[in-house]
Amino acid sequence: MKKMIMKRLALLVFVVFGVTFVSFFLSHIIPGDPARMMVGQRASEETLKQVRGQLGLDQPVWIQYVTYVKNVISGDLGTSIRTQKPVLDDLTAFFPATLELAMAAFFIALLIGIPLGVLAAVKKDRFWDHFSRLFSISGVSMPVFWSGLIIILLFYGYLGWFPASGRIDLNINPPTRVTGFYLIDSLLSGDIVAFKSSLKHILLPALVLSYAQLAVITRQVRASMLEVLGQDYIRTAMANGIHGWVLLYRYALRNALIPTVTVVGISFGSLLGGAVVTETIFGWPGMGKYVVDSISYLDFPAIMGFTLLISIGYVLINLVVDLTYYFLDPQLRESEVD
Amino acid sequence: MSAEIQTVKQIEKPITIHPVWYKLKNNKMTWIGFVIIFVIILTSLLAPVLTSYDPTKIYIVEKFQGPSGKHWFGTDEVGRDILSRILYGGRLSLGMGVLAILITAAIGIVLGTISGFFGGYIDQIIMRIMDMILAFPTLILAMALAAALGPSLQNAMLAIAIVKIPVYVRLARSETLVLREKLFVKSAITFGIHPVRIILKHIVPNSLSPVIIQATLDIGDAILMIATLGFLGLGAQPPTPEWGAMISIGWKYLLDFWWYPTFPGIFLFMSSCAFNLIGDGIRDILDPKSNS
Amino acid sequence: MLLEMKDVSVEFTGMRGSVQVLKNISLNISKGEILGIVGESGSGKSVTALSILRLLGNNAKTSNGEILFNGTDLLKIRTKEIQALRGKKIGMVFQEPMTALHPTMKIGRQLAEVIERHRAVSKKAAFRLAVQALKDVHIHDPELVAAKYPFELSGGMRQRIVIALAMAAPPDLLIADEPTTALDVTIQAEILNLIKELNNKNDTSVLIITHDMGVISQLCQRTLVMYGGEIVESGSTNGVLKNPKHPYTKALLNALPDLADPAQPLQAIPGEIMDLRHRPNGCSFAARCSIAGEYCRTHQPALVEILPQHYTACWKGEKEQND
Amino acid sequence: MIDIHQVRKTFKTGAMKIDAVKDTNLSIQQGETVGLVGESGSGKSTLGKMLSGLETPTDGMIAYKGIELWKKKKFKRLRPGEIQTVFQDPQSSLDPRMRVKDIILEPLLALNSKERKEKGKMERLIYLMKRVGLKEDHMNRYPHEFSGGQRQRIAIARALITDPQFMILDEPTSALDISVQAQVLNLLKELKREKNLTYIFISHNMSVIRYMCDRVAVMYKGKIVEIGPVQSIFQNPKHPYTKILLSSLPSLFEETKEKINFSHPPSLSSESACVFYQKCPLRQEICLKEPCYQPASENHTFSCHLQ
Amino acid sequence: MKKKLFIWILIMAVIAMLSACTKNANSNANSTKNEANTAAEKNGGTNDRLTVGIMADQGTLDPAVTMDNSAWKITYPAYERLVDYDGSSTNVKPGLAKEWKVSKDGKTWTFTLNEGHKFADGSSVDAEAVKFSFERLLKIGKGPSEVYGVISQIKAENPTTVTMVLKENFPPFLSTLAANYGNIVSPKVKEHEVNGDLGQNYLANNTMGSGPYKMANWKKGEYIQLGLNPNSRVKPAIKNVYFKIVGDPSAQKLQLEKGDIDIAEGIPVEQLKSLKSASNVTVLQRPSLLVDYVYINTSKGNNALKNVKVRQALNYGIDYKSLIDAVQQGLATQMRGPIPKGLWGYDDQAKQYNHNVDNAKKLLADAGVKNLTLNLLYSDNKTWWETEALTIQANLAEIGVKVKLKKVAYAMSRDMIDKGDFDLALGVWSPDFGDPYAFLNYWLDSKNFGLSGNRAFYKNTEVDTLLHQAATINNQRERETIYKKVQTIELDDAPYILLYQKDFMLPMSKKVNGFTYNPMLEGIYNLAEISN
Repeated sequence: MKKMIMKRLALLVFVVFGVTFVSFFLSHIIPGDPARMMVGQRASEETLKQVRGQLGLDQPVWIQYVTYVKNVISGDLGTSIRTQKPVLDDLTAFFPATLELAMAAFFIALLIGIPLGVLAAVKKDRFWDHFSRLFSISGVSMPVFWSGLIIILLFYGYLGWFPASGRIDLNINPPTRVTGFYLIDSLLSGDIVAFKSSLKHILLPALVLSYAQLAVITRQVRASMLEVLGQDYIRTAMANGIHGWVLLYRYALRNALIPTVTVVGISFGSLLGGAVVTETIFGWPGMGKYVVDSISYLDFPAIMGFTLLISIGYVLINLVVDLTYYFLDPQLRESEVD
Repeated sequence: MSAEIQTVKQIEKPITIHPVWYKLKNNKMTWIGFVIIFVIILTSLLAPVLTSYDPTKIYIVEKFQGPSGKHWFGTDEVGRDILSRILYGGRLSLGMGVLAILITAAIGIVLGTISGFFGGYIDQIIMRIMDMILAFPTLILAMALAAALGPSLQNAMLAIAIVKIPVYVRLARSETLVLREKLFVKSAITFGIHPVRIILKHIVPNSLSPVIIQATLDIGDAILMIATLGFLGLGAQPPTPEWGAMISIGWKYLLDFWWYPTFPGIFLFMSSCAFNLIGDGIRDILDPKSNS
Repeated sequence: MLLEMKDVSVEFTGMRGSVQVLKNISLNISKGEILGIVGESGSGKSVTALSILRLLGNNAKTSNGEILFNGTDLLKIRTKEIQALRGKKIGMVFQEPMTALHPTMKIGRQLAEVIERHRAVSKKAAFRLAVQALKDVHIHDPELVAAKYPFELSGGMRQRIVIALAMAAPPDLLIADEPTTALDVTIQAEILNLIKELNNKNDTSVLIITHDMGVISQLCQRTLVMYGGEIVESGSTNGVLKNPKHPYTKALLNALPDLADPAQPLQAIPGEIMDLRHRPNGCSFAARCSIAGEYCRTHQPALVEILPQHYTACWKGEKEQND
Repeated sequence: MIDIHQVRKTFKTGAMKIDAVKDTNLSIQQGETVGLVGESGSGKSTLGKMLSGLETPTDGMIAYKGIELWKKKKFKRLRPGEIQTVFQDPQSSLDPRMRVKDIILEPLLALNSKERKEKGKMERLIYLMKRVGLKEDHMNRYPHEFSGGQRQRIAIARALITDPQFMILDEPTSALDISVQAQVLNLLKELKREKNLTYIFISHNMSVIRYMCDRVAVMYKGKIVEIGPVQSIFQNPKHPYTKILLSSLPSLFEETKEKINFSHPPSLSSESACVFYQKCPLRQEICLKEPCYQPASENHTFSCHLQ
Repeated sequence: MKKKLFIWILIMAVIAMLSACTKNANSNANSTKNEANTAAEKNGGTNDRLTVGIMADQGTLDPAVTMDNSAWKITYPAYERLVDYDGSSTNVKPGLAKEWKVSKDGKTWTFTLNEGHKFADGSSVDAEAVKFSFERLLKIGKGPSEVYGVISQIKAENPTTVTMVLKENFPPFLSTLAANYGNIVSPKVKEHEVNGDLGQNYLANNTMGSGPYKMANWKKGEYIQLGLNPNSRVKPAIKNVYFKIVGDPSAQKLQLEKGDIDIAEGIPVEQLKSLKSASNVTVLQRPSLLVDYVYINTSKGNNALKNVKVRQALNYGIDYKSLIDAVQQGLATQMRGPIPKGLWGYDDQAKQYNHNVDNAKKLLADAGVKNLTLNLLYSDNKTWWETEALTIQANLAEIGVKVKLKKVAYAMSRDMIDKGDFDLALGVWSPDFGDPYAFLNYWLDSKNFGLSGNRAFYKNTEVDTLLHQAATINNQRERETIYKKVQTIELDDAPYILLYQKDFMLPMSKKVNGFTYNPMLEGIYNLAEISN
C-alpha cells in the first residue's frame, strides 16, 4: 500500500512535470503577445518593453520555464494577464465551486446510475433494460445547453421552484469558508438557511451535469453486473439459498463495482472538465468559464495554473481509484502486503 | 460411416449463419441506430436533391423566419435555410467525427498493441505519455495544437485524435495483455514467427471488437468536440455549415428563435444517440462478457 | 424415496432455435444413497443436476415431467419456496472451486451468511457454527481460515469450503457436480473421502455427477450413464462397470487408457459427441455405435430392465438378452 | 537429443521468489517419449515452455542436438519448426479469426520462402489434414465450427506442417472427453511411429502417462523427485510422492486400495529440506537435508533419504 | 468492519447535526438576518437594492491597472475624479476640483479642490491624495499610464491646490481626467502594499475611493456587491448594488422578466424586440460612441489594397442598411466620417459611402483588379461579428471580391492585427475621452501602426502633419477645422470601411428610475441617482 502510494506520487511528479513542460512550450508557440494583452491596445513600445521585462518575456523560453518551475515550487503560479490577479487566488476562488458541482453531479449520477445499471442487468433485454439504455444514452447525446435551458425554463420559468443561477441567494451570506463547499460549510457552521439556499441552487445544475455522465456509469454497471451475475460463485450462493437483495447487492453488486471504479474515476475527471457549459448556463461561479476566457485571452499563467491543477487532480483521482480498488478487492490488498 | 457423414452435414448448415448476425438481427435498438445513421447519411449525401437552397447563401431579408412551408426548419440570423445547412453540415459533422475516430483508433491500436505485447520500457514510455495526455485538459491541448498549426477543421480533427488516443491505447493494450496469454499467440511464438507478424495477424484482429465498440460510442462525442472547437474558432471556419457551430451560435437565440438551435440539435442528438445505440448493440453482440 | 425425477425434459431456447438437452429423464435417490451420473460433455448430466434446484437460466424450459422431493413437485412450487429449499434441504457443490466462492467476502462470513439463512441463530452463533462447519470438513485451524479470503487458499481447501457451505444446513440431499474435476488427483481422493464421510455421518443422500469412471467406482452405489441428454444405462455401480450392457458404456470403458496395453491402440469411439441440436430419429448413439443396425438409426430404444435393477436403452442389448 | 542441465526458473511476484523449476537435469533420446507428471504447480509446464522458447530459464543449460537453445536469455532456433508444441486447450490455441487452412500453414511463415513453398503445397496440406482425421473441405472453416477433438487435430496438423523432430505435448488431451481422448492419443502414437518423432508428454493423468510414455519423470515443486522407465515406476515406485500419486488414482475395479495420504505441514522446517518434506507422511529428521538422487534400478533414480 | 464504519459515520453525522443545532442557536442573529432579508425580498418592496446582470466576472479593479471598461462599472461609482462628465454630454463638469486653470501654452494645469470629500477609510481627499494617485499610476506603468504619459510633474501646492505640468500641450487632457483612469485613490493603500506592488494586489479586489459606493462583497464568479461609502456626502437611494454574473443570455432574459435582475447587460440585440412585450421591462435606446468598422490593411495586406480605388470599391460594396438591419436589428446608424455623431468634430456634411455595386465594379475594373480574394479576420470578442462577417462576405461577393473568413481567438486576433497579418479585419472603437483626438489621431497617425490605433497601417504625410498640428492647439474651433480636413482626406483614401455607430441598448426593469446614459461612460451606471 505504502509502496503503491509512493509509486503514484512518483508518477504525479513525472506527469505534472511533463504536462507543465509540454504546455509551457506549446503555449509559447502560439501567436499572441501576453504583454500586449496586459497593457492594452494603445500602449507605447516603451511600456510594452517594461511589461515584457516584468513578465520575463524578454528572456529565452527555457529560462522562463526554469523560473516558472521555481516559482511553482515556492507556491507562486504567477499573475493572470487577463484579471491581473495572482493565478492561485483566482483558482482557489473558482475551484471549490466547480468541485462542489462536479461532486454533487457525480453523486446524483451514482445514485441514479448504479440502480439503473443493476436494473438493466437483472432485467436484461426486457423493458427496464431498454428504458435504462435509452434514458442514459439520451443523456450523453443531448447537448448540455439544451437540457440545461429546458430545465431552467421548467423549474425556474414556469414552476419557480428553483433559482436559475448562482450558488446561493444574493442576500444570504455564504457560510464561513472551511472547505469551500457551501453545502458542507453551511452545515458545519449550522446555518440552515444558507444550506437550504445552496442546496436549491446546486440541484438543477448538478442534475443537468449528471445526466450527461449517467450513461457511462449505467453502461458499466450493467456490463459488470451481467458478468458477475454469470459467475460461478453467484450460482453457488443461489444454490445455498441466498437470493433477493442480499444476492444482488452483497454478492453481485459489490464485485461488479470493482471494474466500475475505473470508469467512474475517469468520468469524474471529465465531469470536472466538462462543466464549462453547465457553469455558463447556470451562472455557476466555477472554473470552466474562467478557463475558456483565459484561453481566448492567451492568459498563459492562468492556463498553466489550470493545467497544473487538472493534471494533479488527474493523478490524485487515479490514486483514489487505486485506493478504492484496494478497499474493494482484498486480493490486491494482500498481494501488496507480502 | 454414412450415418456419421450425415450428422456432420446436419451440423454444418445452421452454423453457417454466423451468431453475430443472428444476434444483430434480434437487436432492435441497434437497428434503430443503423436506420437513423443511414437516413442521416443518405439525406446529407442527397442534400443537393432534397433542398434547393444554398447552405452558404445569405438572404438578410429572410433572417430568423420560423419553420414554414418555404423553410421547413426556418432560417438563421442571416437568412440561410437551416434545413439545407443541416443536410450539408451532416456531411461534415458525421464525416469528420468518423474520420477523427478512425485515425485515433488506428493510432491507438498500433501503440496499444506494441505497448502490451512488448511490455518493459516501451510499455512504460508509451503509457506514461498517455498518462500525460490524459492529465492534460482536453480543451487546452486542442487549443494549443490548433493554435500552433492554425485553425482549421483538419487540425481540430487532429486535436481530437490526440486527445482521444489514450483511451484506445489503454483498450488495445489491455486486450493485448489478455491475448498475449492466449495459446494461439504462444503457439505463434513457439513457431518462431516474427512479433510484428504476430501483432498484425493475431493481436490486432482479435482486439478489434472492443475498439470498434469504443469507436462507435466515441463518434457522437467527437462530433460534439468538433462543434466545441468550432465554437472557439478552432474548427470549421464560417460560413461552412457544421452542426456544432450552428448550435453554438444558435443557442443564444433559443428563447426567441427556438428553431435555430433546436433542429441542428435534434440532428446532433439523433446521430449521437444512434452511434451510441449501435455501439451498445455491438458491445452486446461482440463482447463475450455480456453474453448469457 | 427422497428424490424422484419422472420423465423430465429440458429445452434451451438459444440463438438458433430450441434444443432439447434433456429427454425424458427419470431417476430416483433414496435416503442415504449415493447415486452417480456419468457421461461426457453435452450428455446433459449437469443440466439434470441444475434442473432439480431450478438453477437453469432463463433460456431453459423444463417442458414436462415432475421432480418430486419428499413428495413435493419442485417444478410446481413458487420461486420463494424453491429458494427456501436451496441449501436447506438440497445442497449443491460445483466443479470450479476457484470461482465458486465470493471473491471479496471472508470465508467465515460466507459460511455464517448461509447458516443464518437456514437456522434460526444469532450472528455470533452463526459464526461459531461456521467455524464448526470448517472443522467438519477437516480444515485445520478453522478460525484462521474463517478470517481468510478465498484467494488465499488452495483449490482443495476451497472445495472443502464449498462442501461446508452446501452442508451447512445440513441438507437431505447433496448434489455434487464434478466436484473433483478441477483438482489434482491426490486432492481428489481426499475430497471423495470427505463426501463419503459426510454421507455416512448425516445420512445425506448424494447425487454425484462426473465424467470420471474412477470417481464413480469409488463412491457410488448406483450409477446412471447419460448420452445425448438421455439415460442409456443404469444399475448398480458394480453391474454397470463390470458388466456394461450398453455399447456406449462398453466403448467408454474400453477407451480408457487405464488398463490398456501400451503396445495396442486404444479402442476409441469413432466420431464426435452428439450435437444436441440435431437429435437423430433413432438411438442417439447409433451414429458412433459399432454394432448399430439400420433399425437403431430409425427407432428410439427405451430404457428396459435387462438384468434385475440394471436398465439399458439399446435395441441390440435387448436382442442379446432375447437371444 | 535434448539435454537439460541444472535448469532453474525463478518467478518473482512482489517480494516473493518462487522456484518453479529447480536444478533439473533431464536428457531425452531420439525417438523416446518422456512423460512429465506432477500436480498443478509442480513445474512440468514451465519446463515445457523453456523448451519451446516461451519462458527464459533463470539458470542452467538446455541443449537440442548438442546446441544450446538459450543463449544470453535469447532463444536460438536451430531451424524454425524443428521443435513444435501442442497445448492443452484447443479452445484457445487456435486463432478464432483465422481459417483452418491458414492456421495449419501458419508455422511456415517462420521458414525461408523456399521451404515455405515446398512445405506449403496444397497436396501436402490436404494429406496432413486427412492424416490427422480432418476432411479437405474443413480447410476454409473457422475454429468455432469444430468440436474440441477436431480442434486438437487441427493443432496437431499445424505442429506437423514443419516436419518437426521433437514435439512438446502439454496436456494435449486433458480438455477432451474420454472417447475423443482415446482418438487423439492413438493419433499421437501413430504419428510418432510413422515420423520417428520424439515426444515430451506433459500430463497430470497417470494412466495416460502410462499408456503413452517410455520413461516418466515425476515432478514435485519444481523438482524431479523420481525418474525411470514407466513400468518400473508404476510397479515399483520409490518416492513417497509417487506412491501417493499412484494410490490416489481411483481404480475402476478394485474396491478400495490402501490409501496413503499427505501429512500436515510440520512446525519445523528448513530452507534446504527435501521438497516434499512439508507433506511427506514418512518424513524424518534427516529429510531436513536435501536428498541426492539414488538409483533404484537401471535408469530409475529417485530423490529420497528413506529407501 | 464495514458495519462498524457505518456506525461511526452515523455517530459523526449525529454529532454534526447536534453541533449544527447548537451553533445555530448561537448564530441565530446571523441566520435571522438572512431570513429577514429573504422575507423583505419576497415582499417585493425593497427599493434600496439594484441587481445588474452582467456577462462575466471582472478582473482587477485597480484603477491604475485595469483597461477593461466592464470593470469600470464597479470602480467608477466607488471613486471620485477631479472632473466628471456632465450628465449625458461629453463635456466635463467640476468633480473633486471645483475649478481649474490652464496656462497659455497649455502645459500647466492648476486645480482647486473642494473641501470635505472623504475616502471610505475616513481620510480626506486632498492634494496629496491626488498627487499620490497619479504618481502611483505612472509608477505602476501599466496600461492607463499611457494616457497620462504626458504628465511630467505633479505638485501639491497646498491641501486644496494641485498643479500638473505636462510635457507638451495635450488638448484632450481635461477629458481624460474624467475617465476611470482619473480615479483618486486613498494613499492609505500603501498599508496594503505587498512586495512593492503599490497595493495592486489589494486594489485588484477592493476599492479605496471617495465615491458614494464601495466594494462590499465579491463572490468570485457569482456577484459583486457594492455598498454605501459611509463618508460620502451623497446619499443614494440604492444602498446595495449587485452585479450578478449570468453568462448565459437566455438565462439573463428569463431572470429579467421574472424580476430577479433589474438590468440585463447581456441580451443580444436580436432578442430585444421580444423583450419589449414584457410588461415589466423597458429597453433604453441611446446613440453611443461605439463605432464598428473594417480595417483595410493598406500596407501589409493584399497588394491590391494599396490601390485606393480598390479600397473605395470595397466601401461602395457594402449594403450598409441591410448590414445594420442584419447585425444590429436596425439599432445603429451608418457612420459619416470617422468621428461619430455626438462628439464634437462630427461633420454632418461629410461624404458617406453608399451601396453602389456598379460603381464598385467600375472602380475595381479601373484598378485592374480581377478575382480578388481577401481574408477577413475577426474573433469571438463581439457576438455580432460572425453575422457581420458573413454579411460582408455576401456583399463583397456581389462586386466580385471573394472573402475568406478567418475567425480566431481574441488574443490571437489582436496579435495578428498588431502585426498586420490580415487583409480585412473587423473592429470596434470607443473613445476614452471626449475628443476627436481619440479617433483621428489614433486611427490615422502613422506613428500608431498596429494595435495602438492605426490598424489600417495607413500612412499619409499630409494627414500626419495635420494631426500633429491639431494635437498641439488648444482652440477647439481651429482644431475642428483641421479635423474636418483630415476627415475628408480619410474618406477619399478609404483606409477603413466605416460601418455604423451602434445604439446603446439597455433592457431594464420599469422600476428602475434615474438612469442617465453618458456615451463616454458606456456600461457605467450613475448609481447615486438611480432609484428602484
